[in-house]
Amino acid sequence: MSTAWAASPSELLMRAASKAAGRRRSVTRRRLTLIVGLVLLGIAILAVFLAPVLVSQSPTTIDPLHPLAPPLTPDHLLGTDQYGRDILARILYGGRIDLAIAFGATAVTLVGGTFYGLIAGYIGGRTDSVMMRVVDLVFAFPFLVLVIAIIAMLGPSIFNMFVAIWITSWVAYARIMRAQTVVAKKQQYVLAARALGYGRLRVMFRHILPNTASAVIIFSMVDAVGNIILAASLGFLGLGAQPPAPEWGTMIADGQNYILSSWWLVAMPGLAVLYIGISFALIGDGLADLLRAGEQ
Amino acid sequence: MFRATQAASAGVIVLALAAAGCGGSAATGGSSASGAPVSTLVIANAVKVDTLDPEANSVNESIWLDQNLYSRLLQPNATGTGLLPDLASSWTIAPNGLTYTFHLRPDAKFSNGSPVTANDVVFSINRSRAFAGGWGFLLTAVKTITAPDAHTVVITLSQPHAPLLADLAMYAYSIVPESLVKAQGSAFFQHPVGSGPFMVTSYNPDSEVDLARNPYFYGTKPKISKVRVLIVPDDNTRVLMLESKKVDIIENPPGNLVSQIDRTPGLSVQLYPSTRVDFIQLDEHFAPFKNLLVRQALNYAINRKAIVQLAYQGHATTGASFMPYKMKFFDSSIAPYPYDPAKAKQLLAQAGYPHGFNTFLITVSGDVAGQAEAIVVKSELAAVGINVSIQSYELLTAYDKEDGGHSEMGERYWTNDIIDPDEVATFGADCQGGAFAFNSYWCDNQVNSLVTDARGELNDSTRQQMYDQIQQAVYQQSPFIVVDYSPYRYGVGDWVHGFHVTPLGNYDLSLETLTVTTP
Amino acid sequence: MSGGQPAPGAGAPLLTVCDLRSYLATGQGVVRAVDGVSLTVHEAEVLGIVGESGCGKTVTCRTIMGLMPARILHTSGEVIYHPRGEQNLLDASQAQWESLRGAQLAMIFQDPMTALNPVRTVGDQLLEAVNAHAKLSRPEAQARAIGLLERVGIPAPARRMRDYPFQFSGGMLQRALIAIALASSPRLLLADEPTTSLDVIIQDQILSLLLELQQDTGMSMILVSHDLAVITEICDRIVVMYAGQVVEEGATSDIITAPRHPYTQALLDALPQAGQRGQLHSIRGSPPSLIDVPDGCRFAPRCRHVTDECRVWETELIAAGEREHAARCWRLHDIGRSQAWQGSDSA
Amino acid sequence: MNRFGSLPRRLVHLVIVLFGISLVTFFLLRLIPGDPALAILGSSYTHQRAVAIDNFLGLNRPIWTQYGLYMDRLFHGNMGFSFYYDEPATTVILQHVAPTLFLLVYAGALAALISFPIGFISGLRRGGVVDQAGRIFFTLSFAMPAFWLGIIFILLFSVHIHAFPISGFGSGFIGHLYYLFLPALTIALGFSTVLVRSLRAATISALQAEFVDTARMKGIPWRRVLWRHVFRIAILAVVAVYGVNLAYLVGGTVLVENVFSLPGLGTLLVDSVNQRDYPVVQGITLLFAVIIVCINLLTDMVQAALDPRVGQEIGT
Repeated sequence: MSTAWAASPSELLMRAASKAAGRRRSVTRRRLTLIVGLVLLGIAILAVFLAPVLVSQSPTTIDPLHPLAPPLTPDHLLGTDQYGRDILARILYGGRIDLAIAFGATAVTLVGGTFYGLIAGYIGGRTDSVMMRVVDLVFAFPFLVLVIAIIAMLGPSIFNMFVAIWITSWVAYARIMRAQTVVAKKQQYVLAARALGYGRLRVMFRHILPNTASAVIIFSMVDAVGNIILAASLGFLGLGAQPPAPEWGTMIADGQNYILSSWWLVAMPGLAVLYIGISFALIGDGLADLLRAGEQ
Repeated sequence: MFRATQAASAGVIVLALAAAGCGGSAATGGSSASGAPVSTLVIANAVKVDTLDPEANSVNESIWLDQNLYSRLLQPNATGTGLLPDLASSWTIAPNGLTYTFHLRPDAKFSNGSPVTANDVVFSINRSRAFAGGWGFLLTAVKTITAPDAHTVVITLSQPHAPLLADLAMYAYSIVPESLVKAQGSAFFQHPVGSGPFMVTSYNPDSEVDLARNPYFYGTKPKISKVRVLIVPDDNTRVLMLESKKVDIIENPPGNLVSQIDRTPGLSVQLYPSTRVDFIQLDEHFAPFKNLLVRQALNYAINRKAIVQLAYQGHATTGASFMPYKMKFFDSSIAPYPYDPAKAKQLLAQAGYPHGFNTFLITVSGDVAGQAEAIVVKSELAAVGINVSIQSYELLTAYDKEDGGHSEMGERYWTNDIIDPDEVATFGADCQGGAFAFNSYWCDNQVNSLVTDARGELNDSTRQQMYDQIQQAVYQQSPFIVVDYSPYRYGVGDWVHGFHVTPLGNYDLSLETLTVTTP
Repeated sequence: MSGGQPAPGAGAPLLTVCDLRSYLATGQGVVRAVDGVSLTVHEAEVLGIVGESGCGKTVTCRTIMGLMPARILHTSGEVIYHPRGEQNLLDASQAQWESLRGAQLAMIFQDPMTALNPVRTVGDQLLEAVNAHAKLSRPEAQARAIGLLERVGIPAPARRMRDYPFQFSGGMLQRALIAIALASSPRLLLADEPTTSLDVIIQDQILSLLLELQQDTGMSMILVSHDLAVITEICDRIVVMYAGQVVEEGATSDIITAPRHPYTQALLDALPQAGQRGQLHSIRGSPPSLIDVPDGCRFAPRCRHVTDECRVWETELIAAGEREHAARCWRLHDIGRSQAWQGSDSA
Repeated sequence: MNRFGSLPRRLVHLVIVLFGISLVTFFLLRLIPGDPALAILGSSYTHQRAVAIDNFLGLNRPIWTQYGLYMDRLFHGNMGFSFYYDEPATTVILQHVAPTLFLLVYAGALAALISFPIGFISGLRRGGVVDQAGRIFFTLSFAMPAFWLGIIFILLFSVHIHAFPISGFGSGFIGHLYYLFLPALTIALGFSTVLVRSLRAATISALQAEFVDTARMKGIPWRRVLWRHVFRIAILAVVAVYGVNLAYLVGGTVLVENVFSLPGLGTLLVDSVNQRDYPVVQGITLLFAVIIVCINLLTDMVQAALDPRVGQEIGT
C-alpha cells in the first residue's frame, strides 16, 4: 500500500516560527542526493528503452525445455521463470510498464489531487466542506473493494490498473494540498496579492501554488514508489497486468509461489522495484532539501 | 484472483533467501518408524470452513471435514467405485425398483449418547431436499420417505432411479439429530452433534477446528483421539510448517514444491487420484466452434503432455473421456487425442479456416496451473494459425463470463459429488440437464435420451453399455476439450501411517484406522 | 523621559570580555563576526552596545551567554564573570553554564513572538524558570510567578498564566520574557534589541520598565540596539561597534558631548532632532563584508577624515578623555574635540 | 475556549460519510459481474438452482427495494445474513475484528517505538551514524512490498531460528503479542519510513527555533530542554502524518494477514468480495469507514490537545 505524508498545519506554523539562518550543509551536498537519484533513474530509463539492444531474448517466448533455470546459466543472466522465459528480458521490457505506472499514474493523481485540494482550500466555507467530505468518503473506502470492483467491471488490463490507481490515489494529494492552502491563505503575500485586486485564479495558481507545491511534489516521489508496489499488490490479487505481458508487480506475485524452490523469480523483479524505489527516494530527499531551503 | 488454493505473491531479498533456496534444510533428524505413538493428528487446510451444515456446504475442505462428524445411510468405499453400509446395515430393493427398505443399525448413537432413529434419517433427508438451491434435484424421483419403526426407513420412487444409493451416500444427506436441529436452528452447526467417528470440540472457521473421538461411535474406534485442522491459506507457509514438523499433513502443496518436499527426508507428497476433470469449454455461440472439424482440429493441436508437464510438473494424467477416470462405468478404451498439428491444420482447412481465426481464452487469475495451461495452449494454437488472447479474471467474474453464453474458450474443471456417473452425464452431456453440456450449448438428442434412460436403468451391465455410448459420442463430438485428470496433492510426514483420500476427496475412512508417531 | 545618569556608578567590575573573537562558517566563506572585542560591565551599571546590524553585537551577547549558534567555527578570547573568579567562561562545562544561566546571567531576545514555545502556556514556561534554581513548593512557585508578572506590568496575571503565547500581544510577550529572565534574580541582564520589533509607544514602556527593574534590583544590564537615541537615554556607558570591532567607548555624557571617532560623530549627526528642517544626514556607503576584511581602519571607506595612512594602519583603542573614554582612530587628536553635538556640514 | 466545540459537527460529517459509503458499496458490489449463487454453486451451477438461491437470498427483488430493506435493517443494527457463513454478518465480522485491530494497534505502537527515537536522534545529530544508517535502512524497507518482507521474516525467524510461530493468532494477550510480533513488525517497518523522515525534519526545525535559546537561557539542563521543548513540538508534526498513514493501513493489512495466515478483517474482506458475500462486504466496509474516520478524528483531537493554535481550525 502506498503511504501518504501530509504536512500538517502545525508543522507549517512551526517552520514559520524558526527564523534561524539556512542550514550549515553546503548547497552542493544537498544537490548531490538529487543528482545521484536522477542519474540512477536515468540509467533505469535508458536500460528499459534499450532493452532490445541489451538482451536478445524476447520476454514472452516460452521455453518448456528448461524452466526455472538459476541465474548465471548461459545466455540467461538472471535465470528463467516457470515457463522458461528469460527473466532479464522480462525485467527490462517490464520496466516500461512499471516506469509508466510510476510516472503516468502518479502524474495524474498529483495534478488532479493538487487542483482539487487547492480549490477546496482556497474557496473554503461550504464548498470546501462538501469537497472534503468526498475526499473523506474515498479515503475511508476500503481501497481493495474499490480496486476489485473497478477492474472487475472494466476487465484487467494495464490501462485499467492506471484507472484504479487514479480513482483511489488522488485523495492523499488533495488532503495535503488543502491543508497547505488553508494555511497559505492567511499569509501576507496572499493578502497582498488579493489587495492588488488579482483575480481568484491568478492568486491561486500564480501565488499560492508555487509556494505550497513543495510538499505535494515531495510526496509524489514517495507515492511513485508506492504505485509500483501497488501494481505488485494488484498482481498479487491477480488483477495486474495480463499474461504474458511482463510487469514487475505481477512477476513478484507469480514468483512468490516459487519462493522456496527458485528464489530468483521473486528476487530479481524485487530488486528492480528496490532500485527504482531508492532512486525516487533520493530524488525526493534532494528535492525536499532544496525546496524546503528555498521556502524558509 | 485470491483463489483459495493458490498462493499469495511476494518478492524477496536475494541474500536473505540464499540459505533457504537449498530446499527444506529445516527438517530435523530422520525419525525411525518406531517413534512413540502420538494421539493427535494435525492437518493444515488451505481453505477456511464455510459451514458444518451438510446441506449448505459448498467448499470441498468443509465437505471432507463434515464426513468425519456425520454418518449417512451408506458411504462410498476407499476406491470410490462402490458403496459400503453405514447407518443402514442392510437394504432391500423391490423387483420393480420403486421401493427401497433400509434396516438401521440398532447400536448407532449420536455423540451426545442419544440413539440414531429412523425419524432422524427421514428428517435429515427431507431437510436437505428442501434446501433452496441445494441437492434436492438429485432426488426428484423420490415420492415418499417414511419410518415404519425406529430402525427401518422406506423410500418409494415415482420411477426407477439407479443412482439413488449413490445419492444417499452424498455428504448433503448426512444424518443429524432431529430434536436438536429443530431446537437450536443454525446455531446447532457451531458445535454440531453427529454420529460420525469424531465430534467438534472447538470451532473457529478461519483459524482452527478441533475434533475429538466420538465415544459412542458404532464403527471401528479411531486410534488417534484428537484431530486439529488448521487453516493456513498461504502455500509457502503450509510447506514451511510441514518442513518444520509443526503439522503432520498439508493439503494441496504448490506444484513447483512437490519435488522439493519429496527430496526432504521424512516428507513426501502423496498423489491421490481424484474425480477432477480439467477441460477447455468451447461456446458454440462462437461460429467456428459450431463446426465439428474445428473442434477436432483443436484436440489435435493441443499437446496434453506439455500441459501436464508445465502445469502439474508431470503429476497428472492426460484426459480422454469427459468422465472422471477413477469411477464406475469409466470407459478406459478411449485414448486421448494424439498431438498432431499437421492434421489439425488440415482439419482447419477442411472446415473452411485455412488461415485460422482469432479467439480468446478466459482463465482465473492467480491459478498457477491454469496460467501455465493457458500459455501452452496459446503458443500451440498459434502454431496452427489460431490466435488466442488470454483474458484472466477474478474467479467469479470468469465463471460469470463463461456461464453467460457469450464466451468462446474458457478453462474449467469438474469434480463429482457422488460416485454414480449420472451427475457428470447430466451436467456434461445432456444439454437439457441444466448446464447446457458444460456451457457448450452442444445438443445431441440421442445422447440426451441415453442419459435419461441410463438414470432409470437398474441393470448394471446395460447401464455400462449406455455410458460407454455416451462417452464415445462426447469423445467424437468433443463439445469441449478434455485436457487432463489432476490428482489431489497432500504433503504427508512419514510418521503418519495409513492416510488415504478417496477419489471424491474424503479421508474420513482412513482417519478411523490411521496412526501417528513422533516425527 | 529623564536623561541618563550623570556619572557612571563606581561599582566593581562584574563581567569582563577581553579580545573576544568569534568566526562563523557560512556558504560563502568564514565570517569574522566578532574580531577582538573587549568591554567591561560594572555592578549596577547599564552598558549600551550600539552599531549597525551585522556589526557583531548580537554574536557578542550570545557568546557571553554561551548560546552560540551551531555554525560557530572558532571562538577565542576571555569572558570573565568576576563573582565566579577568573575562570574563562568560554571553557566552562555544561553544568557550569547551567548554574550561571538564569541565576547569574540572563538574556531577552529581539522577537518576542518566536522567543516562547507556542504550544506551552506562558505560566508553564515562567514556572520552569522560577523552579530552575530554587526548590520551591508548587504554591510558592505559583505565587512567585504571579508576582513577577505583576512586577513587569501584566494585568490579571493569574488568568494570563493559563494563556498561550499566541494569545499575547508583542509588548505583553516581551514583558513576560523579562519576567522569565528575572525569575532567578540574575546579576547581569543582556537585552538584545528588546524593542526593535515593537512599535514606538510600547518600546518606550518596555525601556522604562527595564530601567526601573534595573534600579530596583541593582543588577547590571547590557542593552544592545542599533538605535542611538534609545542607548543615550538609558545607558551609563556606551560601546560603539563597527564591523566586528569596538570603535569607541566611554561614559554616555562624554560620547554625546565629545564623540571622538568619526563613525560615532556620523551616527550622532544622523540623529533627527525635534524641529529639524531640511536634509537629514546619512553615512555614505555601507558596512564592509566581514569575509574579506579590508586592511587598515575598517571605517576608512566611509570616513570623512580618511587619509591614505588610514587605509594601511589599523590602530588599537586610544585614550581620548576621562572616565576611560577611548576611540579606535589614530587621527583622533587631529580631528579634535570641536565637533560639537550639532555637527554643521552634511555628509 | 472549548477546543473540541466542533465535535458535534465532525460527528455529522461522520454520518454523511458513512451514508455515502453504504450507498456506494451497495451499488458497486452489484456492478461486479458474477453473483452469490455462482459462488455457492461453483462448478455444478445450473440456472434453476441459481434462481432458487436468488429467491432465497432476496436478490430477485428490484434493486431499490433491496437497498431500502438493507438500510432499514441497518438502522436497526442488523447487517443481514452472510451468504457464505450461514450466520449473521455481524457475528462473522466480530469474529474477525480482533486480529486486525490488534495488529493495527500493535503495528502502530511498534512503528512509534522504532521511529520516534531514531527520527529524533537523526534530527539531533544530523549526518551521524544513526541518521545515515536509518536513512538507508528505511529507504530499503519502504521500497519492499510488505508481503515480501513478511515471507523473509518467516524464513529467517520462524524456520531457521524458530524464534516465532509461522502463523496463527495465539491466545491470551501475551499469546497475541508473541504470535503477532512478526506481522506487526512487517507493517511497522514500512510505516516507520514516513515517521522517521517527518520527525527528523521537525526536530531540525525545532532545534533552530528561538524559544530553545530562551529555554537554555533559564539554566535548565539541556536534556530537559530537549525533552520538554524540542521533542514536544517536533512530535506534533508527526501526529498528523501518523494518523493519515495509520488510516491508510486499515484497508491494507490483507497482504500481511494472508502471508501470516491471520484470520483478520482484511482476509475476510477479500474472500467475501470473491464470494460476493454482499452483507459481509458491506458490513466490513462500514466498519473500516468508522475506524478510519475515528482515527482521523482522534488525530485531530490529539493535535488540538498538543497544539492550541490548531484548535480553531478543527471545525472545517
